[in-house]
Amino acid sequence: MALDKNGIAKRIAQELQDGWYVNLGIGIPTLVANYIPEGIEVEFQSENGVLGMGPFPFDGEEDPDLINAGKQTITTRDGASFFDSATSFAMIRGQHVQLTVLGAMEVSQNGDIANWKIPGKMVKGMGGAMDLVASAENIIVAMMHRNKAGESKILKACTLPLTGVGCVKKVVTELAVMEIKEGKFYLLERAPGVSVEEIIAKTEGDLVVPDIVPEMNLN
Amino acid sequence: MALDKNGIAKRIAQELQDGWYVNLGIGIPTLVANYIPEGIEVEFQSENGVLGMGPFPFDGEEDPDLINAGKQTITTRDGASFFDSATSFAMIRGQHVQLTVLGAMEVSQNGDIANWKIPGKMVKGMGGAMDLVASAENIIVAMMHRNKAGESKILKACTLPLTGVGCVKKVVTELAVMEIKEGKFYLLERAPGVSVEEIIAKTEGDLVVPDIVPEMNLN
Amino acid sequence: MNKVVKNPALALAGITDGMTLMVGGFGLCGIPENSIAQLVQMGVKNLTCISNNAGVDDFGLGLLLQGKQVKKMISSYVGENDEFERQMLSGELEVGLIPQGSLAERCRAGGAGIPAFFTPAGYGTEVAEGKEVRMFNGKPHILESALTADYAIVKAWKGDTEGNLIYKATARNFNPMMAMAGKITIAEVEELVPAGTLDPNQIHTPGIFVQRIFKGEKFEKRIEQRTVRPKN
Amino acid sequence: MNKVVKNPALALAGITDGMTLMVGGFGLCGIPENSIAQLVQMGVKNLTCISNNAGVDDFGLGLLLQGKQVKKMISSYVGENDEFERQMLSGELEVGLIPQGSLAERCRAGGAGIPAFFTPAGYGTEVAEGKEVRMFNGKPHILESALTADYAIVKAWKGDTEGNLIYKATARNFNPMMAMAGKITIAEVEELVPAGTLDPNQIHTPGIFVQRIFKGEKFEKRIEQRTVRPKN
Repeated sequence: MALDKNGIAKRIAQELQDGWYVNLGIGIPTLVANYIPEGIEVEFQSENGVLGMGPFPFDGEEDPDLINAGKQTITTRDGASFFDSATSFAMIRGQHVQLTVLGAMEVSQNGDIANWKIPGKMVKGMGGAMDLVASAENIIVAMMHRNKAGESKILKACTLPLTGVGCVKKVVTELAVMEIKEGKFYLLERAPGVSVEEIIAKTEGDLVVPDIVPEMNLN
Repeated sequence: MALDKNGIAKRIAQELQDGWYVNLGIGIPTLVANYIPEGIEVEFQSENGVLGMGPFPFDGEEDPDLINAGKQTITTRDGASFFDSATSFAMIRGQHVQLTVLGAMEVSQNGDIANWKIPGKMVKGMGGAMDLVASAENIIVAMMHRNKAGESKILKACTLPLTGVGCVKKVVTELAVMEIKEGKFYLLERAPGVSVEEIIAKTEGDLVVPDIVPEMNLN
Repeated sequence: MNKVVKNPALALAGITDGMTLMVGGFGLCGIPENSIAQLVQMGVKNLTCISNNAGVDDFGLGLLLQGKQVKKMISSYVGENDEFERQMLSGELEVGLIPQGSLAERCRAGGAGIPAFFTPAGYGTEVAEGKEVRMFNGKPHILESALTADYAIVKAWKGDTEGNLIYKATARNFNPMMAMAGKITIAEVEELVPAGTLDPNQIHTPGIFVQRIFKGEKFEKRIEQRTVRPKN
Repeated sequence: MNKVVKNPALALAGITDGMTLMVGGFGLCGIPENSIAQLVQMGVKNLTCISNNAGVDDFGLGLLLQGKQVKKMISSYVGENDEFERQMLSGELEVGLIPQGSLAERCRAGGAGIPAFFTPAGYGTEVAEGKEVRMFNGKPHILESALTADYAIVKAWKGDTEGNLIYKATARNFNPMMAMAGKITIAEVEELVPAGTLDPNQIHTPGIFVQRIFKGEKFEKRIEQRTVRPKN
């Protein structure tokens, strides 16, 4: 059965390693923070200028001066720090952040990503996404396998204006975990109960399928 | 009579304007801080990372963590701030410092300055001087008119390796105040009792001498 | 070196039609509310505003958009703002979109006398169009130039009479770099104290970057996305 | 995310012959004394040291020079050091001199993922030899590249277990940029406190830039130029 958004987040959380600094984008990526595996410690960075984000504040304790990049009220953990936007992107551009998780409208088999602009529609801007994808060594895209029109978002080539080129390493959708290398998608895992055939059918890009594709282990 | 070092500093102090941030180099420039004219307020910046320097500390009250760019122990005034070296040179390069006063080995009539290296002798390095002279809008050189060998330091062209090109606006020596413009030295003032003839004799560079050269007023 | 001015009107004196302003803040967090209100009152027009966001319809820079005071917005993320959208789609408003990190670094560069620098952000996208590309460490980078402004308007938590500023939490954001990049920088603060009160070790923006400072009359500090956990 | 190591030996483990080290401090102010002593004890050789100064004969980086551990110094101002002079004049020691502001900015750039930037400093001098020159705002600038290091060794006043650092007064100097630019950054501190003790608003170097932290056993803090007024 295809995963829900929390399932995608849970699978991505398995990629976290002890001691990593992680930047989570808006949407599904934000949910990753809820599934940090036992026994490891990670710190969350938000590009508006905070390291060491904690959970949302209790009702009535929100501080308008303390938000994340999604403009949500947050709290901080012990050991947190605040800094300006230039320093924040120094962390990102300088590759001090070990993992970036973000959503996408399209991903191509050479690792291009499009997630900021649909021509003809209102353009809201790229925010920090272009800096994040151009800089991060390790980018995981969290998204649905197809768009609302039922078209694959896992493509030979992106059709929308790009956010970054050749940068995505891994994609986790409600159906599959795929790695991008040598200009192709490699199917690593399938969601519990989802068939390889279904994944192939819903993927437009070139997909390398090994003989055995294990199911994700989400326990 | 030629000025002493304190006289040069006193004359340069007359150039200070209320509200200016000022960087003083090592040697004669440091003395300028002792002659701030009545009724104006200036702040001294030291490129190792302090704004709002005060006088030297009282004996026994020196703090090894609080020094100026000459590595001398200092104190701070109310309203001081500390910052890192990158921010310090952001202030300098970004022209937030209104006046830089520094010493020199040679100055040429197009405003070149040499003050960091004598080929064949031990080279100690340029420190912050190259950043200061390349960045400051307003540079005053404080120095003796001639070197120890009796040769003029006010030259048609520098003979020593340059610190910066076309940057010096004004030179104050024990004999004269000179402005540099349009590729020439312009004699503005002479030290009390010093003759125009003496200044001409001791100046190698092209010197424009007006009919009347007033004496410096050092009261 | 007393930089205190009595009110927003004196603080913003000199801002005229057609000028370029930097305005601090991220979303509605850390924006100079009192100064924006004053800009509305002054009615200056044809402004170019450099600010990470454009506020919401009835708060922040949205107030300037309502009065059609802005000719061009330079931002990384806009939207959350119907009037903005209307003006942009109708062509009344020019919009320049810049990656957020490049925007921050370009402001810092403007303040630091660095006229241009290379960054990987935006390579291969429309942001890179017309810009020089160069390889460093095997990776393409684009050349970005410094940004400066006629006036930078920032908001701090505490400030002293010499213009030293301390920001609170994530209300810091773009304020420090913009303070550096303004030809004239105006700071509005929640708390204004005599010089010597703030610890020189804890100053975020040294006073050298600030020309005028005033205590804001009131701060609404509107929250854009209130997210909370229930107290149990 | 506990980054505390017990002693300098563990902190500096992994530093081997031929590596490039950044070492914080300005003169003898804010130098990582305990780490330098450990480098002497380790006897690592052929080091390239990036540090604003080279210490004095018997303190600071001068100690590494005495043991002929340094192959190359990259600094803005050297001297104050007879052994340095002897090694330099005899050709045993390579020296790269960089304008101080460019040194600071190049370290920051290295830490910030900016591979190169333009600066006016050094144009028309031997520092500019072989470097690209470009005009901006009618003024020539030269292209300078980022600096990074295998290890950066910095000294802070207070630090917490997560590597957050606070410096004191002008002992800050080059330490924050070097902390950013080290592939591995080691911080020695006077006071080491649990995470949550330091105000997140007052951190000078966020812990993300620091991989290892230890409390220095003792700090001599030698003064290079003691200048005082008489007490009356």
